[in-house]
Parts: sequence; C-alpha cells; structure tokens
Amino acid sequence: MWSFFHKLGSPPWLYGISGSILRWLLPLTLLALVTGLVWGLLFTAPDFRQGNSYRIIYIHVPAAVVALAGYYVMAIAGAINLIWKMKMADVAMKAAAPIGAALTFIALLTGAIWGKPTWGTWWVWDARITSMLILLFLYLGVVALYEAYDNKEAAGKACAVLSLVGTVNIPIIYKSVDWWYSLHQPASIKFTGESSIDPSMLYPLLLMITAFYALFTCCLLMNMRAELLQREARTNWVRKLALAGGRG
Amino acid sequence: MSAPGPAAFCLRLLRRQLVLAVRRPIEIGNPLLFFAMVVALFPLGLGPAPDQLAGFAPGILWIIALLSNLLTSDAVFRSDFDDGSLEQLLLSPQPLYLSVLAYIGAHWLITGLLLALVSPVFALMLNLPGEAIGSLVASLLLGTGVLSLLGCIGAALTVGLKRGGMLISLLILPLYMPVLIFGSAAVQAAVNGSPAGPYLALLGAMLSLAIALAPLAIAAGLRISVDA
Amino acid sequence: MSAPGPAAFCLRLLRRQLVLAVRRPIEIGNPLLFFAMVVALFPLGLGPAPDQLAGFAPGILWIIALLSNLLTSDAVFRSDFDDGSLEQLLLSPQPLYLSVLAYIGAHWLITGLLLALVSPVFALMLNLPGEAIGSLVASLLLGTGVLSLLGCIGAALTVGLKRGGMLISLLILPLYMPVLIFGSAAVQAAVNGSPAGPYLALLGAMLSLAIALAPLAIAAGLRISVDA
Amino acid sequence: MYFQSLDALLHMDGHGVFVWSAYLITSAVIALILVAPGRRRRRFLRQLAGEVKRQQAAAGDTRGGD
Amino acid sequence: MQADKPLLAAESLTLERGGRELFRELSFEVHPGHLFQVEGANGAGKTSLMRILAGLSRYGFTGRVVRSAPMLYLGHQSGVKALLTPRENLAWHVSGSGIYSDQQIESALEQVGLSGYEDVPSHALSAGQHRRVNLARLYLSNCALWLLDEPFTAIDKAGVAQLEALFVRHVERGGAVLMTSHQSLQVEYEVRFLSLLEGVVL
Amino acid sequence: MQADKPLLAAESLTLERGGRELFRELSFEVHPGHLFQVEGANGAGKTSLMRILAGLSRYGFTGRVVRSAPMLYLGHQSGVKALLTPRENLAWHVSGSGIYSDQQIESALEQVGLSGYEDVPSHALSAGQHRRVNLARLYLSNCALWLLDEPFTAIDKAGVAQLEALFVRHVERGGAVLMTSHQSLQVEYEVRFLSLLEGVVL
Ligand code: HEM
Ligand SMILES: Nc1ncnc2c1ncn2[C@@H]1O[C@H](COP(=O)(O)OP(=O)(O)OP(=O)(O)O)[C@@H](O)[C@H]1O
Ligand SMILES: Nc1ncnc2c1ncn2[C@@H]1O[C@H](COP(=O)(O)OP(=O)(O)OP(=O)(O)O)[C@@H](O)[C@H]1O
Ligand SMILES: [Mg+2]
Ligand SMILES: [Mg+2]
Repeated sequence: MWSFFHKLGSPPWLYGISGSILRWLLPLTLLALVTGLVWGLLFTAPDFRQGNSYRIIYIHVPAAVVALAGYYVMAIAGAINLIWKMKMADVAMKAAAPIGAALTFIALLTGAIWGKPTWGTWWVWDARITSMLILLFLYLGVVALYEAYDNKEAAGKACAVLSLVGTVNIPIIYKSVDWWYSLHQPASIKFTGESSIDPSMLYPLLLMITAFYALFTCCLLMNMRAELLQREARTNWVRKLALAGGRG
Repeated sequence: MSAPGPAAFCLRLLRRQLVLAVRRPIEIGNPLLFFAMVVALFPLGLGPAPDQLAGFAPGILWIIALLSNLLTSDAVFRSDFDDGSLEQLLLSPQPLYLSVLAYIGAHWLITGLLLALVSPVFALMLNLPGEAIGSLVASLLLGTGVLSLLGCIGAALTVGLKRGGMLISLLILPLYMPVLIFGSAAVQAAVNGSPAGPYLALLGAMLSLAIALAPLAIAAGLRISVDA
Repeated sequence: MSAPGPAAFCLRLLRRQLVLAVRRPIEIGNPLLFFAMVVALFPLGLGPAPDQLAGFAPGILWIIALLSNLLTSDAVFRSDFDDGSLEQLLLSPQPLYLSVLAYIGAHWLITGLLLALVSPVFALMLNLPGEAIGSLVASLLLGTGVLSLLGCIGAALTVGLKRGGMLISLLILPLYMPVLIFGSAAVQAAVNGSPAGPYLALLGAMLSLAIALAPLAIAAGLRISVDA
Repeated sequence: MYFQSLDALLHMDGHGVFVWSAYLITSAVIALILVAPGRRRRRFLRQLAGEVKRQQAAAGDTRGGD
Repeated sequence: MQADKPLLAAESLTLERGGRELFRELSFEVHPGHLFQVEGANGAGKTSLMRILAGLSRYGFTGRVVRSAPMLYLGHQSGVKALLTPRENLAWHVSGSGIYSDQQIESALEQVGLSGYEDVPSHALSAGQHRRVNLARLYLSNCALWLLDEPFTAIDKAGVAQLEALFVRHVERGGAVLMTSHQSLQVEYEVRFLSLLEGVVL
Repeated sequence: MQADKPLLAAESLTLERGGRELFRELSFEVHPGHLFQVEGANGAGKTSLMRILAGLSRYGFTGRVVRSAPMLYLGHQSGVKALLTPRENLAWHVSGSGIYSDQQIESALEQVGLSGYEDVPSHALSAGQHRRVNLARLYLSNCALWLLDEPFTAIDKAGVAQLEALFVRHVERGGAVLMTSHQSLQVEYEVRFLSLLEGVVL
C-alpha cells in the first residue's frame, strides 16, 4: 500500500503507467462513444412526447453527470495537495479543471438547444440550469486563478483552497435552489424522470454515461502527462524522452 | 513591552481598520451611495409601476447588498499588501485566525451593518410592506456577515496577483448565490405573511459555518499571496 | 530619436493600454463575467417568471452595463498614478487632450465595445424580443462611450486623493442618469415597436458633446491630482 | 435502424437542426479536449529535444543525456 | 561566541529564479553578537534570501532555515500606512509584538528625528521621514534577531550614522543583525560579509 | 559659462509646508555644463523643490521658474509598469519624447546592465533592476536638462559609478544635471551644491 503511494509520487512511474493505461482505455472510450452515439441517434425509437429531440439526452445527461462528478475529483485532488503536499495531486487538479469546464459547457449548451423545441425557449432560470451555470463559473474561477499566478506552486495551493471552498458550496447550491424554486412557481417544467425511461433508452444512456466517465479519465490522464513533462523539464528522464522523440 | 494578548491585539487591529476606513469617508459612504443610487436607478430603468416594484423589492435590495459587498471586499487586504503591512502581519506571533477575523469584522461593520441599518429607508422607497422590514434587516445582518467572510476569501487569494484584475468577482459570486437565495427568500416569506424564521435560521447556520472555516481559508490564501 | 507626432503617440498609448489589459486577461473578461453573473443574479433574486423578466430586460441590461462601467473606470488612472507614470504623462510635450482620449478609448474598447458585442446573448437569456436586439447593441455602443468619458472624469478627480472623494462621486453619478434613461428607453421603444431612432440620436448627441468636453475636464483633473 | 431514409434522419420531424447541431458541437468540444493535451505534450517534447541537442552541441557532448 | 546556540541557521539553501541560480548550498549561522552584511549586485538575490530567512518565501527553494529567536524583519516596503500618523502606525502595528506606552512611542520617534511629526498623517511626510517611521520600530523592539533589507534607503547621512550606532549597540547587547545594503558600514565592529557574488563566505 | 542663456532659472522661490518654511527667496540658474547637487536632510524640501522646478507643483509656493530647454524628470517613483517588459516600458513610455529603434532600446538596457532581461515582465525584476529600467531613459534622452530626484536609490556601487560617469559626460556635452542624493558624488568635475539647510547657496 505504502509503496503504491510512494510510486504515485514518482513522475516517471506515473507517466509510464498512465501511458499504458491510455493505450487500451483511449480506443475503448472512443469505441463506446461512437457506439453510444450511433445507437442513440439511429437505432432508438423517439420519445412519444418529445419526438426526436429527446435524442439529445444521450449527450446531455452524461455530460451533466460527469461534469458534477469532476468537481469532486478536482476538489479531492486539491485537498490531498494541501494536506499531504503531494505534487501529483496538484497536477491532477490542474488537469481536471478545463475538462470539467468543457463538460459543463456541453451540458449547458445541449440543454439550451434541447429547450428550444421542448419548452419553446433557449433559456429558463430553472433550479438545475442555474446551478449548472454556477458550476461553470466555479470551474472557470479555478482555471482563471491558476493562470493568474506566475508561481505555479502557489497557484496550485490557491486553487486547492478555492475548490475546497467551492465544494462546501455545491450541495448548498443544489438544495437551496430547489427550495427557492418550489417557493416561487409550480414546477411547470418537469424533467421526464427515471420512471418513464424505457429500457430501450436506458441502455444506450448508461453506455454513454460510462463512456463519458472514461472520456473524463482519458482527458485527465493526458492533461496530466503533458503537465508532468513541463514541470519535470529539467530532469534527465524527460530529456531522454525528448531525445527519443516521445517514445520511452 | 510585553506582547499583547490575542484578544487585545485583535481589538487593536479592529480599531486600526475602522480608523483607516473613517479617514477615507468615501470607503464608508460608497456602499450606501451605491445602495441609494441603484435603488434610484431601478425605477428609472424599469419604469416605476409601484405594485410591481414592491414585488421585486426583496430581490432588488438583496442584489444591491451583494454587489456592494462584492465591490468593497476587493480592497480589504489590498493596501496592506501594497505597503508591506501584510508581510508584517504574517510574521507576527499572534494567531492569524483571530487577526483575520478582525479584518473581516471591520469590513462587516462598515458595509454590512451600515447597510442593514439604513436598508429600511430604501425598503420604504421601493414600497416594501412595513411588516417585512424586520426580516429584511435581520436577513441582511446575518447574510452580509457570510458575504464578508466569503468575499475576504476571494480577496486573500487574489491580493498578490499582478495580473489578477477583478478576478475576485468571478471567484466569489458563485459562492454568494446561496446567501442571496435565502436572504431574499426570507424577506419574500415575510412579505407573503409566512414565517421567515427557517430562512433566518439557515442564514445563521451558514454564518456559523463560515466563521469557523473561512478564516482558515483566508489565512492560507494570504500566506500564498505574500509568497507568490 | 525624433519626438513622435501626436497621432502616433496616441496610438502607442492606446496600444500600451490594450497590452496592459491583455496581460491581465481577467480584466477584459471581467465586465463580461460580471454581466453574466449579474444577469444570473436577477432571476435568482426576483424569480424566474419569463414574461416579467422580458419586461425588465432593457432596464436590467442597462443597469448592469452602467455598473460594470462604474466598477472599471476607477482603475483607469490608478496604477499610472501609483507608479509615477502619470507625472511623466503630464510632463510630456504631447497634447494632453489626445493622450487622455487614448486612455478613454482603451477603456471603452475593453468594456463598452465588448459588452455591446456580447449583449445579444444575455438579452436572449432574459427573453428580450429579437427585434429589440439591434437597438440594444446600438444604444450600448453609444451609451457606454458616454459612460467611459464621464467615468474617467471621476477617476481623474479622485485618483490622487488620500482621503475624501465622496463629493466627487456624488457629482459624477447623477451625470450617468440621463444615459441610463435614454439607453433603456431606446430598447424599450424597440420592444414596444415604436422607433428607437430619436433616443439613439440623443445618445449620439451626448456622445459628441462628451468627446469634445470631457477630455478637458479629465486633463484638468489629472493636473490637480498629481499636484495635490 | 429507426429512420427510413437519409432525409428522415437529417430532418427528424423538424427536430433535426437541434439534434444535429447539439451532436456536432458536442463532438467538436470532445475532439478538442481529446486532441489538445496530446498536441501540447508533443510540441513541448519537440521543443525540449531541440534545446537539449543545442546544449549538447555546445558542450561538445554527443551522448544521449548522461 | 560560536559556542552558543545560533539565533538563525541556514542549511544548504539553493535558489534558482528565472533560470538563473542565485545561490547554491548556502549555509551559515547567525549567533548573538554577529553583524552580518549581505553583499551583491542588483539582482544578486539578497532580497530573495532575506525573505526565505524570514519565512515569507516557502516554495521554490531547497534547504532549511532554523530560527530560534523572535525576529524583526523590515523589507523593501515600509509597512507604514499613509493614512495613519506615525504615532498610530507604531501603536497599532500589525506585527503585534508589543504594547507600548505613549512615552515609549514618543521617545522612539524622537530618536529617528520625527519629534514634532508624531501626529501628522504619514502621507504628508517626505520619503526619508516615511521610512524613519518604520525604523522607529527598531528602537521599540525586543527581538534579538534583526533582518533588515536595505534599511538605509532614502535616509540621510546623519540618519545612517545613527542607525549604524544602533546596530552596534544591539549586537553588543547580545542581539544579531543581518542586513543588506549597497553602502559599506562605517562601524567600529567586526562586520561579517555574506557575499552572493561568489557563493558562500563566512 | 554664465554668459549663455540658462536652461533653468528659479526666481525667489519660497515654500512653506506644514507650518515650516522649507526655503525662502531661493534663486539660482542652471546653465549648460552645470552639475548641481541639492543637499539637505530628510524632510528638508528637496523633493518639493524638484517638483516645483519640473512644473508638477503649481500651487502653494511663491516665486517663478523659467525653463528654456526640454527636460527629463525622474522622481521618487520609478514610472515603470510592472506588467510590461523593460523593452515595452521604454518603447511605449508615456512621456512620448522619442521614437526609438529596437537597437537603441537594447543598447540602453545593456548600458544599465539589463541585457538578458529585455523581455522579462518588470515585476519579476529586483528592486534595483526595476529602477534601472527607468534610468535607461537617461541613455535614450536628448533633453539638455535632467532633474533627478535620488537617482541612486537601490542601485549598487558599480551602478552608481556608471551613472556618475554618465552625468559628467552629459554636462560635458553641454547638458545640465540637477539632482538630489544623500550620497556624495565621486566625480572629477565641479559639483555645485544647493544646500537647503542654510538657505540659498550657489
Ligand atoms: C441549459 C439547459 C439545461 C441544463 C443546464 C441542464 C442540466 C441538467 C443537469 C445538471 C442534469 C442532472 C444530471 C444529474 O442527474 O446529475 C440534467 C438531467 C436531465 N436533463 Fe437537463 N438541463 C438543461 C435542459 C434540459 C432540457 C431542455 C431537457 C428536456 C426537456 C432536459 C432533460 C433532462 C433529463 C431528462 C435529465 C435526466 C434527469 C434524470 O434522470 O435525473 N434538460 N440536466
Ligand atoms: N503632501 C504634503 N503635505 C504637507 N506637507 C508635506 C507634504 N509632503 C511633504 N511635506 C512636508 O514637506 C517637507 C519636505 O518634504 P520633501 O519631500 O520635499 O523632503 P525631501 O527633502 O525630499 O526629503 P527626503 O530626503 O526624505 O526625500 C517635509 O517636512 C514634509 O513633512
Ligand atoms: N517574482 C519574481 N519572479 C521571477 N524572478 C524574480 C522575481 N523577483 C525577483 N526575481 C529575480 O530574482 C533575482 C534576485 O532578485 P532579488 O530581488 O533577490 O535581488 P536583490 O539582490 O535584492 O537585488 P536589489 O539589490 O536590486 O534589491 C533577480 O534576477 C530577479 O530578476
Ligand atoms: Mg533587494
Ligand atoms: Mg525626497
């Protein structure tokens, strides 16, 4: 167990192992993504109320789910960095933020596009939607704060503090927005809810959710690899790697 | 020449911050002025239908409180950073947790408390029903405390940045949202005649949590900022 | 080593200000983010009823434009004053009127212009009818110019003050009002289907007047601030 | 395959614009986040290789690393 | 003198900044009675070293610093608030290291030549007077270890001579001073140099 | 030397500040070839005088200042923007006194010992390097009259010697320098003193 943690702290080991994980995970992810997309787009029957527009669900929901989960990945990495001063956690946190922001963006955008045919408007100040927008700001805040610091070590610490503070906030945002919403107007817009999901829709959806998780993992690892090299630019193993043209 | 006890030191810091603020009356007047101006702007921008205004008054008042807090929190540590006082604070043998609380306390006194005290005037200008004014003041008192604590986290994290600009508003506005929601909900509840107590209790709980945790984040942020 | 002509110098100043802003990317993004977040605050505070929101959209958008201008204009001369560049500007053989215009121009480009360009997105989020968007953008383009000019007068007068300044912001703020009134009136007119042209023409007239006179006031204000 | 023709697939009873644009933009964003880190890594390695070679040439040393 | 416990010990400090190595494996000890002057051209790394020794920089260097006495650090920035008077600046100083009576503060301000200016807002002081407010803290301090980054900046000749005398008094009483300056000290006391040009020197 | 037109003439300047008279009926002329050093303790009024001479202070004093040549003024504050590189700081300087080629700027920066730092953001420079960026303007300037308020602040010994040589070169070429400093100039040239301690001295 200890030796595992010890290895986790070693950049060349992490670089190597992430390389070999990616070698099989990346093709698998792409395969799952394409299968899920084609399945959802071509082979499922349309929803009886929403017609074909519901096909957006296969990207909208996975993106939203993984975007939310990604924040916790980032915050936990930040906490590890602060408490155990583990450099790899810093790398992971830095790598997670832009991916999370991109997924949040996808969720928002597909939601907005979906809203037009279903609700007749691009944007509604619904509880979930607003909290998603706030999540985007939280991610962007971390990215911007990291970029604003010249000293990257300090940047990592500062972002860790920020993302931890944000974590406390996320459940509050969720709950509070719900309460707030129920006060003001009846839930005229209802998400379809799990119960109405037919297995023929559920399976491709589950596949897509898995694929998005895998996608997140792949992007995280790739970002970490790039970041690792830049941080370790002065060490021998990176220089050797550079001379070998990246294979090694 | 004995070193002062933490409490005595804290009070001295608080006094220092308040004197500094009073010497720059614009600092104190600004949130109020801002408050007054936006209250005046709203009817101008929206058209002054009185009944509609009343419906929106809780939200408007709370949004203004939030914005004026946001605008002033950037400055809490700025001048101390620029003139080197912040370094000295970090090197002090006193517990940083308490010193930070003194800074936040001063900020709250000259923004939050003052705003809460004058808010009834503005509430009347926006036709807020008289019976909601109690919960408006109470919610502002509690809520601006949370806002000051959160705002100072943002201030601490960005004070040392050469290229930060107004980054602080991006960092802390998302954190402000729950306070805004509960604060305006409390007032709205009072307007509708339902009990505002639960919302105020929630704000109180958030305040306690923030008082316990925010100074830790702020202290960490200051150490990072001075180092970078 | 010949001294540059006034126009060339002005362009160099403009470039310098823009580069300074770009080095602080958040500075540029900030008015936009501020815009976005405050647009998000309103429905949270006021309740998300779409039709009501649409009625308020022109006013809300204009108030936000005004606020973000107000927030950023304070900083136009601040850092140059603090590091001594402003003294050097005043000692320069170049005409101060033009130099000042370069500062204002840079400020407008990174706040007003950018805001006007992205405002359609926010307008849609607040359910503003599509046919009003043209006049929203036009009114913002003209109006934010006036706001930048007025804001810089305030900034020039207050930049050197160690204390006080209250009075000056009291003097400048009322000047913002007509811009807000005509700006939101132009959009409101377009929403109602009446012609927005007259309002826009009025904004244009105000802009011309401000361009002619404001730099004089700003130049005088800077000389006073550096002297004090 | 649910759809009868390519045209039906593209049109989707009037919802085609929405569905397709959502899928296209999503694919674009996914492609971006998948490609960007790899490019960043390769560009950095190339740049570093040049730097190392220059240093080695300057030191008159042709061994790889040390 | 070397026998007692050092007030400050630096153990193999190495710092690299902007691609340049500023110092490497720098080790030294500061004992009571030591008067150290850190030497080096502009950009040699004096300020960076002082901040590491004071504990203000915690990242980006390797090595260890052990401090075993209360310390007073004065940096490039004066830490004097322009809106407060000299008296208030000293009484409410954020370092919170002491409670001083009005008399103590007045006598400290007199020592740095500011009597008559106790209640003038500090922004109405000249550059040198502004720095003198800060230097008055040296007369109030009971810290054994002083870390001073260019204390003579903007101070006139008489002021420099007075400060030098103060430093000597402090080290003779068992304190220690580690300072940077581009001027040579004119004192009748053994000055130890720490030169950042050539590496480690004791 | 006194025959030609003065570059700068001060006519019976009197200034009172904070209830103290800093100088009274101060009159002097600065001619080409003059190297003036303004002397005085902290708070004597050197900076106040320089700002009056430069035209930055326009109220609160009596007397008249006549300038008849382009002037370069460097004050206590450096006027160097932290976010710009040294190269940009010089190329886009707000004083707008010249259009310089890249080469001229690089050679000026080299002269002040900043070659290699041309494209580093200025906030990553040390205190002395920061001031040197500003001093590079002296190498670019074609103004005859230099008003320099404590140009040696934070500059190391080598830098001071180099600046002194520059001043001598400038006055020998027909320029004039009026400067304040708490250090005595080490030059082989006649230095005129303007002492604010005792009143007017030529
Ligand atoms: C910009 C607009 C939108 C945003 C930001 C958004 C965001 C979200 C979020 C955050 C989730 C929750 C994921 C989770 O369970 O953790 C979600 C789920 C979902 N959304 Fe949206 N949404 C938007 C618009 C829409 C629209 C227009 C529809 C369709 C009418 C829709 C249908 C759904 C469905 C069916 C789910 C799955 C619900 C469940 O199984 O829990 N969304 N969306
Ligand atoms: N803004 C001000 N308001 C009132 N008095 C001032 C102001 N600035 C300076 N003074 C006073 O004027 C006197 C001269 O100040 P000045 O800055 O000219 O001195 P100086 O000779 O440059 O000193 P130093 O060597 O410290 O730079 C001082 O006694 C100071 O207290
Ligand atoms: N924030 C920073 N980021 C990167 N490099 C820096 C930073 N601050 C300083 N440096 C570099 O570190 C080196 C040492 O700077 P330092 O301030 O320690 O010098 P110094 O010896 O105090 O010089 P001076 O005599 O000018 O005060 C300089 O070359 C400078 O360019
Ligand atoms: Mg230094
Ligand atoms: Mg002076």
